[in-house]
Amino acid sequence: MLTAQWLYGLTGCVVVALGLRAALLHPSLLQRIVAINVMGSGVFLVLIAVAYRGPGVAPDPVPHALVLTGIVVAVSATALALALVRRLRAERNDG
Amino acid sequence: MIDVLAAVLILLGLGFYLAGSIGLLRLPDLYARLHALTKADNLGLGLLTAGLALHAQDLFTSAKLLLIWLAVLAASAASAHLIARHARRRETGT
Amino acid sequence: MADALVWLVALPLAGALATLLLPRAATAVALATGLATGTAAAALLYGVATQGPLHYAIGGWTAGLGIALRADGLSALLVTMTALVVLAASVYSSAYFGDGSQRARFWPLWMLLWTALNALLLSGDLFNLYVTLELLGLSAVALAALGTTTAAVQAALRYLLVGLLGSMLFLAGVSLIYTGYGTLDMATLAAVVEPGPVVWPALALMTAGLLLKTALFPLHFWLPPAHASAPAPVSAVLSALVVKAAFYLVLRLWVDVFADAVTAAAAALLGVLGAAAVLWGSWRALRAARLKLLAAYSTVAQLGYLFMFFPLLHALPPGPARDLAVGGLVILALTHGFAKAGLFLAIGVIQQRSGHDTIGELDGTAQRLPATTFAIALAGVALIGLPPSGAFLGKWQLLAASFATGQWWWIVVTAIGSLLAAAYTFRVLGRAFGHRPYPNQPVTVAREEWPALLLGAAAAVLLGLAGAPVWKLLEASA
Amino acid sequence: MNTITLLVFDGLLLISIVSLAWAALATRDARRSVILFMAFGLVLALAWGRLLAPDVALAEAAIGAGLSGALLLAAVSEQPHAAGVVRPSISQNPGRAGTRTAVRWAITLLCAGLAGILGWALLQGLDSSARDTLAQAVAANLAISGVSNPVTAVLLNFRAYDTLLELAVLLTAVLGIFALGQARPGYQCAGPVFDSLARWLAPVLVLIAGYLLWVGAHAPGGAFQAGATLAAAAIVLRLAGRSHIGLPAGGSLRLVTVAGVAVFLLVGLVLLLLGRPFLGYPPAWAGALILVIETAAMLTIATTLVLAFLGGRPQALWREPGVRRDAPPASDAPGAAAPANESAAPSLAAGTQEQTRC
Amino acid sequence: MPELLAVSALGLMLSLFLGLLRVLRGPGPGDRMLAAQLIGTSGVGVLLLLSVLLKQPALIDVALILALLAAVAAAAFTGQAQEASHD
Repeated sequence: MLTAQWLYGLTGCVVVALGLRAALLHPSLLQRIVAINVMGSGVFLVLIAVAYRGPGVAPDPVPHALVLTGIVVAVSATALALALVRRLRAERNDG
Repeated sequence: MIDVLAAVLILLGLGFYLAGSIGLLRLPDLYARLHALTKADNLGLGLLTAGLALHAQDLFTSAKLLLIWLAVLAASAASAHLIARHARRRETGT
Repeated sequence: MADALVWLVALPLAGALATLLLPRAATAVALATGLATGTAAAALLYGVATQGPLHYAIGGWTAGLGIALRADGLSALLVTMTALVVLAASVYSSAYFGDGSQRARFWPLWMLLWTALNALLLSGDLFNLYVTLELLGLSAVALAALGTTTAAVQAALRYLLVGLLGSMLFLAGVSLIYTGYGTLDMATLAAVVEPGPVVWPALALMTAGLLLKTALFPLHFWLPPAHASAPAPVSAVLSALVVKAAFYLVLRLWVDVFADAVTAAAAALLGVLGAAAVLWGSWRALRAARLKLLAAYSTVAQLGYLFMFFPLLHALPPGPARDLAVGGLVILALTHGFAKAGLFLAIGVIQQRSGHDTIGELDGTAQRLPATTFAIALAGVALIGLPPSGAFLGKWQLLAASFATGQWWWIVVTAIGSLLAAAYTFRVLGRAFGHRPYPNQPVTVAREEWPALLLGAAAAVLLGLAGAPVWKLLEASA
Repeated sequence: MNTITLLVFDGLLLISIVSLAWAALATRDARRSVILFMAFGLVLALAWGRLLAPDVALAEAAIGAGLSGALLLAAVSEQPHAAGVVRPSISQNPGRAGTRTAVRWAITLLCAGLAGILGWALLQGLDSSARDTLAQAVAANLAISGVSNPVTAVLLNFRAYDTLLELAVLLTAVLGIFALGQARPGYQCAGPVFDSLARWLAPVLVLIAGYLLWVGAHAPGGAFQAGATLAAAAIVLRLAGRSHIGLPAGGSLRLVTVAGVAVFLLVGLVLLLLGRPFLGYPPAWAGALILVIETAAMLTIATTLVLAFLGGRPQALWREPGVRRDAPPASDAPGAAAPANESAAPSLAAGTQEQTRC
Repeated sequence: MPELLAVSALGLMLSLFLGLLRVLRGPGPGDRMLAAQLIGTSGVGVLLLLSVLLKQPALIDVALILALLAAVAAAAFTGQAQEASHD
């Protein structure tokens, strides 16, 4: 096991937990959306750390591809969630 | 010879960076910090990219490095302007 | 025949694009591609019945490097149910959305939802499942938000956040699996997985995410508002199919891929949560003021029954008794799918004709909308589990397995749940048959009433008779 | 880099990551949270670079630190007060303060436990030996994949099906956004300084997008990074207060929106009908087919991201059946009133009003 | 030369870290945005050095994207701040 692997991997785990906590507890909707993004980044950190094979060695490309897919999916979901927040705000202002 | 020059440029750049960030931390108000930061951006990165361009000895890479410097230069000028204007508006309360 | 696996995903996806490009002809295009997808589903069912489990290597790459699609009896049955329910709801939707622009927004998302359901049921790869879960979640949320009220938007937002959280937990589990085993292919994994410190947390994370999505008590809080405020055909599909897709994944992981790593205590925990869902959901359904809310809480309860099978399946040794229990579980899931979809469509008819769905003011509905009231009665028969409905067979197997394993407490829960289901069904029917001094003319709205009626009949009668073929199919492809 | 330097470097980077994540989520000020989140994305991009994942670093730089931030900032801007809309909570809001504190603690403990278990399982998993099989399989088949960048090979050949569905996810999101209402009114023009910046920034971004698309076959880059960069070009123009940001109108906009999924699906199905597996490119054609798919995907991704940034239907560009010409525009976005003229030039109505304020 | 580059990368990381402190401390949104920009410029520098140190020429492209998008972030920030001040 490489130092960088577990160092970055464990950091990823901490980031996941931070994100999860805020996603469950934060009072603001917008920041819950941020929290879920942070949580996703934590998972990505774990995946990229797992793919690492040491300096000068080609890393495992499969997790890299998975993370790229994950980033695009995350930004789609974020955009939809923000549009819902916006609509909700408009409805509240009308009513 | 080129390597020495590159090393000097990079170290100088680093110095400006650190000066800029310490200024950002220690200076009393936003405008002074704004001033400090533009130094770091413009000169620190400029010297760094110059050093790396000497080191690279590849025209395409050097061109990209130049573009990076220009982009940061422009972005920093524009955003410093915008941030200052924004802060001024907040102060005058419009 | 294995090509059907690809077509089941490609056809609805192509349909989504076509309805988007031809907004004026969207309804016709959607129904046409829907029929084609239905044909593919039938081909898949036939293929699995005659040739056993099917699999398709996308791109021709070996499983692991590429992604494989897989279908066994369970997924083939669920794909078929999905096709029938979506088709019925499509016919209903073609008359439901009066506003042209609303209709144009509905069809592409509807076809994307179908794509997601089929892709999820057929996927053989853990990360691909994450993508399908997100596709399913986003399309479901977008459809739920088509219900234009503030409540609908608010419920949709909460639904989205919960769904995203669930997917993230699932993805975290998938990452752990990849760390430990270096593969995402479920068939490969099933052969190499062993209980231990990697598999347990991974399975726990994936399951937690899926339980959030399938709304198992106490993670059900988001479901009633979301399902009760969406447009009727959307509610039907959300309740009948979308939560069940997440349930299917739990079943697939616990009984199939990670079967060796499941412990008795974990299975018992799922069973207990299921039992709590049955009691709590049925009770809230009984107390609900609105029909849609009643139907939504009933979904929470009915999913509980499915989870009560887990401790039984774990306790039963492989053999005919266990196969019977699995069959019972599948029939129960199918019956609920048809019944709940029919119920929501029928409620939609009532809501549109009388402008509300308050249970206390349903008097005269039976006189005015006889066919719809009959559809509700059929769905009720299936929800209670009276013979000859499929649910009767399913619950019978639940009881039999409880006896066989000596876990008698599930019998008590099932009995109470069924009594409560009877109570809430008769509460609605009693109101609907209530007399109104000046009844309106009876109305028949064919395109909206027939789908509900057929779905109700399928649940209450057909599935009860189809028990034997279902068992045979599951056995042939086990 | 020697071990000690590397360790100090890693330490600083990781402390930055954790403290930025913590700070972004601890504050109640939404705007501060978003700024911190953008900084978080930037630092993550460094981490990806450090872990030899330049493809991911590119995507993070363009999407994570750039576009997500722009999306979130646009959302914050509409929020009158920083603390923002409170509720609805995911967890049911317990009524009493005592219970609430207990719930907070319980969830905090749960998350701490989760981090512990996750970390422990990760360490166990990293010890196992079977992990390299897939990487070797990718390397062994790289020669017949049509591209020499292994990440692109995985994304567009070996696991192309994932990417197809991912494009469907993007499409779903934008359709969902469109169903929710009209595009938000445009920004004020950001002033002459930014305007002159935008004048050369946008073309450079377009150029870089093309470069990233082309280079993706053999080096880090590809459709996603290129699409995000292209989208950034349009967003720069939008932020500068331009009304023409390069989006097509009417049927063409619909075509571009579906092009990514459509071309991908079409290639897959044509191959199927020709007797090959679905998405099974013949090795000789793989490179060309991947480039075609990536080009379409790039255009679609860029369009989708721009549309997502607009936050709703651009009324003048996206016409729907059943909306009468003379119907009054919906009230949810007053700045986006559609011109009644069907043959109006492809302009983004949102923004034109704003421009007059400059 | 690699030692020098490594030390410089560390120095830039330190500069980034100091910027981080200012981001966390604020006090105003302008300060934070300014500090975020310092983080960005330092990040660009770190990436450039890493690209040489780790022999990853593609990291120069990453730095390029970051540099080009830095202005977008600032404009988005100030643009929305102006809108908010109208309310």
